[in-house]
Amino acid sequence: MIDFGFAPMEVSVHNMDTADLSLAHWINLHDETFNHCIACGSCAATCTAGQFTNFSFREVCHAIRRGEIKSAIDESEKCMLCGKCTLVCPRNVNTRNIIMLIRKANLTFRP
Amino acid sequence: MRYHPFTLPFSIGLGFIMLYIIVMWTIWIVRLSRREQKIVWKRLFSFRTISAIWESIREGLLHRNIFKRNVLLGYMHMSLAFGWFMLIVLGNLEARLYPHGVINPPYYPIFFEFFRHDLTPLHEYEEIFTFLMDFFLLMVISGVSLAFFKRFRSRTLGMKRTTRHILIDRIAITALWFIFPLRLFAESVTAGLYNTGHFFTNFIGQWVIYNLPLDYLYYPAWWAYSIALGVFFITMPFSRYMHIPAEILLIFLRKYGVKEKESHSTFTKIELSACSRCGICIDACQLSTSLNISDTQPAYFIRDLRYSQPNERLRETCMMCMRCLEACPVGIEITRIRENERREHPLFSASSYGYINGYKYPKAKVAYFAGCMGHLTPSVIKSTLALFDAANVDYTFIDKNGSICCGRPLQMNGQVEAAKQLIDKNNHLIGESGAEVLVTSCPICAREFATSYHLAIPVLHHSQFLLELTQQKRLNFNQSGLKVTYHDPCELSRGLHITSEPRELLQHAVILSNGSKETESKSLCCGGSLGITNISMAERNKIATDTLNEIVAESSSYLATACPMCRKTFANAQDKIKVLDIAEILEKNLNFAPEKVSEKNQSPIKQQAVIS
Amino acid sequence: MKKVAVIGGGVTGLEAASQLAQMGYTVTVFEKNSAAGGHVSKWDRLFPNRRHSIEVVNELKSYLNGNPAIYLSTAINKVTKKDNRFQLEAYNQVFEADAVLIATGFELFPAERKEEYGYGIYDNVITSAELEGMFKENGYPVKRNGDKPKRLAFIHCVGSRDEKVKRPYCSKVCCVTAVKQAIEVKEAIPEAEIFCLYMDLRMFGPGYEDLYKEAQQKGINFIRGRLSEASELEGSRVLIKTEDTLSSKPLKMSVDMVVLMVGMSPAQGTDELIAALGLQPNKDGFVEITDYHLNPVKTKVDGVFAAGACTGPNNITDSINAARSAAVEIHKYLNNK
Amino acid sequence: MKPEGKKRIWSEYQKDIADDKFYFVRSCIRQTFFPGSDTTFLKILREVLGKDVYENPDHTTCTGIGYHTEVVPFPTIQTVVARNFALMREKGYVNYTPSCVTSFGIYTEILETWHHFPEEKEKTRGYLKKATGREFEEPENLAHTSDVLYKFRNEIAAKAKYKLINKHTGKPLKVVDHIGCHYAKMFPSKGVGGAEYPQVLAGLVEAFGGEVIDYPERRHCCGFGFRQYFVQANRGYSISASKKKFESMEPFQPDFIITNCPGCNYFMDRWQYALGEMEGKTYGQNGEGIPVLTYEEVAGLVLGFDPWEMGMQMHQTDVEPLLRKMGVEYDPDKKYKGPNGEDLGKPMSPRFVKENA
Repeated sequence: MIDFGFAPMEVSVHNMDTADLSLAHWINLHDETFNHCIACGSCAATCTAGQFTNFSFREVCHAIRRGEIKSAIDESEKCMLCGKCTLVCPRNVNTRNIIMLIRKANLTFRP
Repeated sequence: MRYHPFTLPFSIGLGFIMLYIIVMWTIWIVRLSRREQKIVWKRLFSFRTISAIWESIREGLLHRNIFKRNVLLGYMHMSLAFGWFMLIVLGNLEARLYPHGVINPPYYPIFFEFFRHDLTPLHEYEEIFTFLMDFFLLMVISGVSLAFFKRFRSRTLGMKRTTRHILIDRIAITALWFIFPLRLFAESVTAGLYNTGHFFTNFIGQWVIYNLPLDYLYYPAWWAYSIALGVFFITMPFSRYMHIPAEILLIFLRKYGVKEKESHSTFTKIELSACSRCGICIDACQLSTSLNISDTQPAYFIRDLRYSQPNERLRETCMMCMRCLEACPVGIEITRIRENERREHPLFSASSYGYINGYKYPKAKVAYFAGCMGHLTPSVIKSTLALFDAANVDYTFIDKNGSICCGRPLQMNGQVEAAKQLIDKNNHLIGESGAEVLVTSCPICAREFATSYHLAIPVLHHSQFLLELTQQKRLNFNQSGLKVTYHDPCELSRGLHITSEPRELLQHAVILSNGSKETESKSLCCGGSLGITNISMAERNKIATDTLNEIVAESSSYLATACPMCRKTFANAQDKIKVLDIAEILEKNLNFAPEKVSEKNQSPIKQQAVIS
Repeated sequence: MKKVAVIGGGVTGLEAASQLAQMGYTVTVFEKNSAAGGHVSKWDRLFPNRRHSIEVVNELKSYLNGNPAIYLSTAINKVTKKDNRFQLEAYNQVFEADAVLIATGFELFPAERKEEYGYGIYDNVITSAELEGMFKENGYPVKRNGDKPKRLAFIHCVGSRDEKVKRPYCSKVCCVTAVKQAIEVKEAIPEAEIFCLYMDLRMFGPGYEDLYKEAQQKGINFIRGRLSEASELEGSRVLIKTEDTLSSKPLKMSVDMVVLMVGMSPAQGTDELIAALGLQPNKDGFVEITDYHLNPVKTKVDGVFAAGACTGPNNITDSINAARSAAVEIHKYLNNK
Repeated sequence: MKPEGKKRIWSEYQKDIADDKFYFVRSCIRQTFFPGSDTTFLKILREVLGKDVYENPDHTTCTGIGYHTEVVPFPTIQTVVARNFALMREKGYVNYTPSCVTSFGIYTEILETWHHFPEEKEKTRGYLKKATGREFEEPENLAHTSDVLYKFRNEIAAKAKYKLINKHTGKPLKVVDHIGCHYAKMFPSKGVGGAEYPQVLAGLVEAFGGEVIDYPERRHCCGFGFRQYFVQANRGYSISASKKKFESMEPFQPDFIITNCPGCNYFMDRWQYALGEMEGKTYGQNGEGIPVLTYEEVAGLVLGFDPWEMGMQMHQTDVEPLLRKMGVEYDPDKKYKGPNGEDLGKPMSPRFVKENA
């Protein structure tokens, strides 16, 4: 191969035809509130961990819905499990349970 | 005659169970840690032993704790345990009144009625003994009847739900239930033939003699009785009835100071065996009473843990509110065991929270820590700080710009390695702040600070601190005359045993009125629990409203609580009653004494808090 | 007996006519199509409770018992006012009335104007109205080749909130319609994967938000982003591209069918109709109302009233309310004259 | 696909194209890379169609590349464009016919600007007068050279020697039409068929018997964004864009690509080689590349022109597979021979994209 000093970039697009949604389905199977999210961001705004880092529960869930399993699982570890998000979520998404499910997925789903 | 082959099933069973108990006790004791063994030896010849004996009698035979819960239920347990015990003791004594003398084979007193009819007593108290034997047999039979009745109408005995037993328990319980009716029958048949009984057995014997062919039933009756005993003994080690020997050992070890550690130990094995699956924990559990989740309570969790591994659902479906712990007649450290079991399943790594490294708390004298949940109830923070101001406390709101979680939620969910990172960081930062006392309005944090941190300074819940200020006359309140129900948060009441301070404090401003007995150490959980993740918000709300319906006295204007999470959970669940934190109620009724105000005006330097 | 002319025989026109007739006026409804009922009669079921629209239409039609009378296939070309009397011209006929209610409703946005979406070009790009037709006919959507689609995308805001096609306004009903239709497709074809591409979900009415949550529970996926372009793939599948704005990343996927949630556009001809009276459309092209708060059916011209979707996007409830409001206002006007 | 839908759209985007007296303006880069195409255009118009095409040696670049890379300011480019217009009028022509799509976009943009902001035109008038002493008038007709061939597509087809049909299978050749971004994306009404479903090349292909394939990324840029390609650090973006197109068209197995833009032609041709060398990946059939032709080359082939005379050996992606499919009579030995038979030297072969397989 010739090195021309440049190369095609990684494709930065969600391709829903190839996205691995197995984790999303698995979580939904165990907690249907996963689907109830309206992406309002209350969880991320109130997040104790979010004061110190860019952790966002909403983004983690979103990444799972787009098949970005590895980054979502890695990111989920920043959660302190404090439960503020559960108390503020307007759609009663069982946020802590979903974090626990994602952490459990770390043992089984991690690609 | 001193022998008959029908005694064999009993003798084999007894031999087996005695051997088993000796072996198990030895194994357990040998496997205790060196330190535990040391304290046991050290304390063996002390008052603790006497105390343990008394407790064994009190709880093992008389079942005082269960009596306290429900008289009929207590009687049922007592009649079986104490009644049987008395039958054994009296039987032994009685047998010694007869010519064969002091040394008897073990089966002899048990089947004494069989052997007795051709003997002449040596003693004038024979009449009393036969009476007592009949009396206690009647007692046991009444207990068995109640136990049988309980299977169908448990509510009469104060139990909404009873344990659903596994096969081995069903076999053992059936054997147990058969022992006494069979004994009664065998003794009655004998009494019918030989008039050896007293009011009970003779009475039945007379009835039997006219109705049944006694000669044919005589030996089969004794055989059946012996077999029932044998079956019971053989099944005992593998069934719930292992709790009988295990509980005795447990009581002694506990008295000597052995307890659960941060992971499962030999002591855990003893505790697991000491659970009789009586099912009292099921009714104590609000998951059962409010949500109909009645298969994850300690009776089942401990059972599965004893035999193998509880599944994930069993392990996780618990609010960790400790009501079962409070209710358990055996005093098994259920919540601790469950937490330890959760620890076996770490989900977070030990390097999750690198991002908090740069964070700092400001310098402080009296450090006020609102905690995560506290930040969701700013009115609690505002009122607390207003009270501090009124009392001229030189405080610093150390997590004003954000808390690092205390680690309790992670810990409750078994994520101990992860929690440790937060604990270490907070511990260091609080130490660095130079605080002399740490006050928090969150019982969750308070419990964690008090039990998992190694802080060199006192940790106070704000109710304790405010009470102290009030006692020092640095705070004055107007009595509003309003009636208020106080709700004990789990972590505060059962976790830290703080129940009187909030009440004493509140009474300065309001009149307390409780609508329920489920208070203080028995208080009901709000449902907001951080110890559970797998119930929905609707289910949490159901628990919250059930709790409010139970505890709020009709005359109450407010529900007072002392935990930001309880406050939020109750407030989110309903609109009927306003929920306020203690601090909020107190601030409303704050009375600035005139001299206080002038003092404040004169001296801008705040007084230093004096906390013992 | 005073006469009222109602132009338009959709829900608004029929309801207003019925109310006015009950008040004792002689009412005539002019409907340019060959049947009354307007757009609603082409719909299968209605949000939020998925009632069959035929029930609503039949009930409204049942009021037509001589008074009100209806002229079908009668398009009014011009209305003129002379001494407080109105003359309505249709073909060669002239009708007279003491008051006129404009209830000409709306037209569906012509989806082919969003060229990049490929409506009318790609086999399996259809409009929400066509999907309703499929529900009516089969109970489920069908691809052009007759198969059931297994993966569908609903595209919100087609011809709404889009200055490029001169529809800067929100059509109000498309969000909830999309959600309703998505649920219906999911029920008809349980294995179907359904995606809604939305900008905002404007679930303003009673039961609408519940419908949205029901859709979420049924596993319908919501992606926030406007369709940028669609392309046809082999097998007449459609590749759609959007930005997943919640993650600030482009997103693409292929689907079997694209449903364009076409918005409400001003009905053609209404401008010309009202021009002779000196009325102008508002900036969005709908009939201008003088007081949107206190008198939302009154126009600049005395005796001319406008109600329903000719004044702007409306749902059925709004239209019925406006129709009744118009009846009251017309009554007041005719009594004070 | 519903053809009637496309036809409806096409009917909405038809433009006026002059039918004679063309003032021809060259493309900066194409006359370097594919000089034969310009020659072919002139040959077709003059010799085959008998049209009057004037080419003024004094005309200059439009400075479009400089403008788009923000090197040339707007007043400057307006003045340069005005000069070119002035040169045309001086020679008595009114139909401006640039062969570059970027230039076509520039001219369109400037004419639109002058239409909406007449003061800009007046200022430009002043600049041009000051700089060159010239006066200018706007052209009466502005058409890209591909527009012109589109207009005469049926006349050309009538004189065709070959059709865009696979000689071996008898089926129409599958053709990817790629339209330069600046042709109609900025002003859809100025392109034949508009921006979404351009007809300009599709019309040619269909007239010549081929079949246009509609692949998902057909609207995507070829990758020659000036700011991307001209800065080496950004070239990854450039080649990524091309790769995206090739990946999208690959499943349709196109026989060749036709473009109307000098840059696109160059990039889609050369990047196939570069991608082959970088990743070992080829997009055509049998490990070959997909030949990338200009519209003049396609018209020329159809008319029976000699491919080597049209300079088709200048393509880095070999065109011979296409020639064989079409059944074009050509002499492979003359591929690298000059007009007088002199040896031009054979370039090195690419390692991955197969040649002449």
